This record gives sequence, C-alpha cells and structure tokens, in this order.
Amino acid sequence: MKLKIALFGIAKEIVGSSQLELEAPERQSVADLIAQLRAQYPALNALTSFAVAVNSEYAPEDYCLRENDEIALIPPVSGG
Amino acid sequence: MKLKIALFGIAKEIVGSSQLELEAPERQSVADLIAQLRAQYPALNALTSFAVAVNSEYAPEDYCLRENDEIALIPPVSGG
Amino acid sequence: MNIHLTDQPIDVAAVLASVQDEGAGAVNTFIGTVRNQSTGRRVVRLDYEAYDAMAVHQMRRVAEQAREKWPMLCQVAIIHRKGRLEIGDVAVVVAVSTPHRADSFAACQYIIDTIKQVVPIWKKEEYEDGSVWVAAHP
Amino acid sequence: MNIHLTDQPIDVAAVLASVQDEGAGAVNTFIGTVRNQSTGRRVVRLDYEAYDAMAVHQMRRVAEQAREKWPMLCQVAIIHRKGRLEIGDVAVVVAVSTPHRADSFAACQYIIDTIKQVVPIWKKEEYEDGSVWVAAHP
Repeated sequence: MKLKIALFGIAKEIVGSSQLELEAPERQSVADLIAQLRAQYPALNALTSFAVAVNSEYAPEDYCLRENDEIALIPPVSGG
Repeated sequence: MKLKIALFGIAKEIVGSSQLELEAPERQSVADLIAQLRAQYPALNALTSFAVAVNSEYAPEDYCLRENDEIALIPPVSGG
Repeated sequence: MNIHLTDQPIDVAAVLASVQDEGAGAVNTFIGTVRNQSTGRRVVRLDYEAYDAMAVHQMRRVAEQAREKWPMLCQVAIIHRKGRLEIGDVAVVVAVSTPHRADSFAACQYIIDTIKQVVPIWKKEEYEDGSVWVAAHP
Repeated sequence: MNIHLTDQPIDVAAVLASVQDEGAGAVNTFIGTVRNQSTGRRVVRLDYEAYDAMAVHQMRRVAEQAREKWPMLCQVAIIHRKGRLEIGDVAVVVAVSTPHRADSFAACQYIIDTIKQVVPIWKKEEYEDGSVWVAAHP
C-alpha cells in the first residue's frame, strides 16, 4: 500500500520535503515505519525523540497503518 | 497620654465611629490596649481575630505605644 | 513595581502592559472578580473598605518579599480596587513576569495568597436580605 | 471553550473577556512571550510551525482533560500563535476561570505544561549567527 507522511519542523528539514510517499506492506506497524525512516534518514536518529501521529492522535508502536490514515512524523514539540 | 485609634470594617461598626480617642498610661502595650478595647466593646470578642497596626505595620503585643503613633485596629482582613 | 489601590475600574490590559519585559518569557496573571454567590447566598454587590496607607505599604511589602523569594522576577504589578463593586467587576489583579513559567505561577500565587492574609482591606458582601463582613466571625 | 491556533497577533484582552463568568471569582492567565535570549544566546526572532489540525485537536483535548481534573472549571481559553514572531510578541495565552483561586492556578499550569508536551508545534529560534529547532536534539 502507499502511505503519505506529513513532515514538520526539523523532520521536514532532514527529509527535505513536507510530505513523503512510501510504498509499505499491508498492515505495516508504526514501529516498522519508524525503523524504515530511521534507516533511510540517519539524521533522524540524532533527534531527542520522534513520534508518529495517525489522524491527529499519537499512535502506539503496534498500531497497524492503513492506506487512508493521515500520518505525520512528530519530532520533539516545542510550542508554548 | 492620648491615643487615636483608626477603625475599619466591622470594628468601625462595633464601635460606631471611624476613630476612637483613648486616655492611656505612658508606655501602654499593644496587649493592654487590646484588653481595654475588648472590655469596653465586648462585641470585639466575637471576631475571628483582631490585630493592632502601628505606623502601617502589624505591632507585636509587647510593643509600647507612643502618643504620635498612627494606631489602627485591624479586624480579620478579606481583600483580594 | 506597579502597586496601586484605586476606587476606579481596573484596566487589566494596562496592568499586563506594565509587566512586559524583553527578558521575560512568562507572564502569570491572577484576576479576582466579584462572584454572584458566596457560601450559598446570592450576592448583589460588594463594598471594599481599605486602610489606604497601610494597604499600599503592605502590598509593596508582599511584592518585595516575592522578589526575595524569586530573585529572577522581572516585573510585578498589584492593583486592588476599593469602594462599591458589582457582580463581574475586577477586585484585584496580580501580574508577574519571569524568564521561565514555573516561577511566574509560584510568585503570582504567593503574592495573592499573602495579600489575602496581610493587606488591610475588608469586603462586605451585600445580599438581597442583608450583608456580612467576610471572615469577621468564625 | 475558546481554542484557536492563529497566525495573527493574539488579542489578550479578548481572551480574558472570553473566560468571564458570573460564577467565577478567579481567573488565572498564563502568557508566553518571545524572550530576547535563550540558553545564553541572543534571540532575534522566532518561527513557529504547527501541524494545524492535530494542534487544535490536541489543545482541545488538553482543555477537556483539565475539565475532568477540575470539574469546577467555568471557562477555558487556549490561543497559540504560529508563524514569525518578534521579541516581546505573545506566543501563547491560556486563561481559565474557576470559583476559587487555587483551582485556577492549578488548572492553568496543568494546561500550559501539558500543551508543551503534546501539542505539535515547533519553535525555531533565530540568532544573529544561525538558528535552532528548539528541543530537537539532546
């Protein structure tokens, strides 16, 4: 399936784009997606942390992604 | 010596005036003044507490009053 | 320090402006307003009486004590109203600015808590059927 | 609830007006502003980037959580700015009203502390000689 991933802040700078399209196996987990991104963009490993959001909620690592999910990479937030 | 005592809030209502003039012995203490006022105006005994201020500071009970002190009776405060 | 006792409505925006500071990242403000009820009784309005000179002196002291406890405090404002107030009117505003936020909360809360203990201001609540000097009796 | 993300200057007076409540005797407000320095470096300006939909959703959630923890909460406002900000500009305003003051401090502090943990907004500090995404790296 095809996943679209929105990127923000330093993650957008690391990837060089505000959106990423990835080909992923059906029912790929959040943990797998994170591993795939870490391998593809090693600079992500230097971040304090990063999370994945699905449909505006923080997703647990064992969540299985679906093609129409609104996925975003969330580097360490610093609002306020 | 003659003492002038400013009254506020419920103390003013109890005494029926915003200022009281008392004849007091030289070097009367705050504790003595309080005792004198409690005897003269028993309704003061029903208050949660009351303090005496001298020159805008809370005065300790053993402070000896002077004729030119600016004295005030401070019933329980309720500002804010 | 912006410390005042006033019988005029408090301009909250002006109080906030008075604690602006380029070195401050945090402003905490407490606003005390007149509620429509108190201990279950319907309040119609309030009258605040103050021992003016001592009240201002004590407010200033509380601000100085806060500065000793929180030396990083940038600006402090304490404005207290006196006279007759209606429901919703602002009775007191405390505003502090600090570099970081936790200090702004702690200092502002210390100031309002201490004001309520030491500043000689008395509140008389007026109900439809009487009135009470708040806290006067146990 | 008055929850917004905006690229326009925040009107603090309007935020305060939005939490007025006749049953509330206490309003606590936290205002986060842009400081002229950060970790010892001189800040020239800030850029805030937000994941808009999720940011608003998470701000709303934080407000709902506060309401669960403080059921007496009368009104809540959370306004966060995004885009380019200069020194002294207001980045965030949280305002809550409650019947009594201790709850207003606790609820307001909970909200701003939680916002800083969960709301997807990112701050880039611009210095004279570079820029840094705050908190990105250990």
